[in-house]
Amino acid sequence: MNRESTLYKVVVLGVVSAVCGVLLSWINGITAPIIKAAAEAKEKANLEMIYPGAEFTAVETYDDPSGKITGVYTAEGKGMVYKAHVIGYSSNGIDFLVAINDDGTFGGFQVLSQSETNGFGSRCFEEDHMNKIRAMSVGDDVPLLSGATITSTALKGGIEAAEALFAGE
Amino acid sequence: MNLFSIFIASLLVNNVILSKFLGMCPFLGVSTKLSSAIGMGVAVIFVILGASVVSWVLYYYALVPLGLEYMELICFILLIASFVQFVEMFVKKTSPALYKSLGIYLPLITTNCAVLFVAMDNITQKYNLIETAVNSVAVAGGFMLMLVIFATIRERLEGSDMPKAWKGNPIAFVVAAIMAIAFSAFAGLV
Amino acid sequence: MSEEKKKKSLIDQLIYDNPVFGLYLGICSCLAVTTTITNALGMGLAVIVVLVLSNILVSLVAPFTPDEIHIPVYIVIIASLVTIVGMVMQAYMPSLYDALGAFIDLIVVNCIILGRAEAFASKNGVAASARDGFMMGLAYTLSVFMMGFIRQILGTGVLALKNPLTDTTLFSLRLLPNGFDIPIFTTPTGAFLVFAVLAALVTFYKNTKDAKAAAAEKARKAAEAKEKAAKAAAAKAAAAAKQAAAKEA
Amino acid sequence: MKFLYAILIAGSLLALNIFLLIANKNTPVPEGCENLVPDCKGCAITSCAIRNSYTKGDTN
Repeated sequence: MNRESTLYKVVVLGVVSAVCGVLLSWINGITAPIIKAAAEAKEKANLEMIYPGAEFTAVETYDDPSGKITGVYTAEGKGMVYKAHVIGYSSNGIDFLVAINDDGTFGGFQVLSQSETNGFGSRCFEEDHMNKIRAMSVGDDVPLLSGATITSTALKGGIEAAEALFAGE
Repeated sequence: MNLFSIFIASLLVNNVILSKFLGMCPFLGVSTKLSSAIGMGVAVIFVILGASVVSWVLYYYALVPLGLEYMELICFILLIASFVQFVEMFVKKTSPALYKSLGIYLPLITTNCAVLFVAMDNITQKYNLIETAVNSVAVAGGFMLMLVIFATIRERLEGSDMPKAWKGNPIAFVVAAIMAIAFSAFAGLV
Repeated sequence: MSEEKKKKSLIDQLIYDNPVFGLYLGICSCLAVTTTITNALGMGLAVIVVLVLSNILVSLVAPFTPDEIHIPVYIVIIASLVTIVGMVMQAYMPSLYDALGAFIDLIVVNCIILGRAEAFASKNGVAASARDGFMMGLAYTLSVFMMGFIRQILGTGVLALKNPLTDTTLFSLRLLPNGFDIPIFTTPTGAFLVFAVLAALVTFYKNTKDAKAAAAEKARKAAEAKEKAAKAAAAKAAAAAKQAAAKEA
Repeated sequence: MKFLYAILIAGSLLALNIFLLIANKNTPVPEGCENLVPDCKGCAITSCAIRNSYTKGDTN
């Protein structure tokens, strides 16, 4: 079976793809659970920040026309938590959690990741502006921040999408 | 995100070369003459569009049902290589003129970082098929736009005198830095 | 190549034919992930691991693969190695994996890996390929670390190294006073500028080295020419002396 | 069990790539463009080793 015959090539091809397939599945078998566990733990830690000690169940189906909501969780007896991703000034976008209590008032507001320009966009994530949002309730308009219009309007979009979902419940 | 904002975002705001640094190899090598820049640009548009759409279909109809998401990288790189081979063969067969202006750049595209990035970015952004096509064309358009702009600048650059150490690619990076400043004006557009 | 030229000194291998600033290989990832030295070292480590393993595997597989199909086979080997490194990193170093993002997967198209596999590993033994892979990986890591070092100090004023496994800050040094950091160095513009300066420095080092080698070469050739001329003159003198003796006799 | 599908997909894509690689190498270059190398100074940079092996493959 000389080296250039097609049969030899098929054998080499078979061996290489077999080894690579088996190796990958085996390694994936080991690492996948660890990755999943770490992701869930991180998610839970974020949710705990808003409603400490509450029981969270993920809501699978929700129709969100704006496409900004990336996760919805119900906290037993407390309210709903919405995870949103919006694009502000920087293209990596902003991820945040907003919680709405059953009675319509805001239960909490937590930013997970953002890379807005510091000095301008990042002013939206300082405590005083965040507290203004936390003091809101469904229906009143979201406070904007002069000098950080792009970022605050992006946040406004995300919060309104969450309110729409809450109202739609 | 509607289609138009995806298009503008990928074309100008997060341009594949200036804000994601992808496709730097062909950007440096090809962009000394305008005609070769345009030839490379069109070839890249064609390959990125085709490869991304085929990769998207393979991912959502073969890898996800079987739960083999981790095979994504191997399948995409093999798919892109095969697609480039197929396109080169097709161009060789159908039109010599097209091959003369376009075909010779095709083998270079196999190792182009931008093609693989776009194919995988469409998956991470969870685009549907139409958005994938629009995003691919926009990214490739951005790539070609940069190539053409850079070729015109670089043709003038050849004549100018500069310290020997800066000749060739180092000065190209300085020009790219200045263009990055210019393009950062688009940030926040979308 | 003469023996001396092949056994290049360590510095030459790391700087003279530096893969990133000299041959412009693998610049996509080098520009993107070097905002902090933790990312830079993480990326460098990943490239070293993939490069060494792929060189070893390629040098093992090369004798069996027919010439026509060796590229796809090498691509599959490198892609599986990169996927494995990506999975391990995502499992055990999640914060580093998020920071590097898609650039771990882009190691596959990084010209250093395939270039080295094709040019060196397929023709040499396992040990030589592994060592060569490690050297190239080290040169890449050095270049990426240099970029990260400069960009982090200028861009944020603080030099901080985080241990990716436990995500704790190993050390954090504030070098520039608070208001004096130049944030542009964390943006693409800064990346291009720092890369341009380093590439110019490497080219300058190369030019001076070549000039010195050329000068040495010229000097050696001049010495040889002088020596030949002297020998010829001596031979002519001896012939003249022999002729004179013959005339007397 | 899942790794069977993994092997199947990887193998078929690799086979596709090899088949196209060989088929592409055997299709004749249209007349008039035999020794057409992209006129770019730094093309060796763009494609690292692949470009050289292709041209080596075409010429010999």
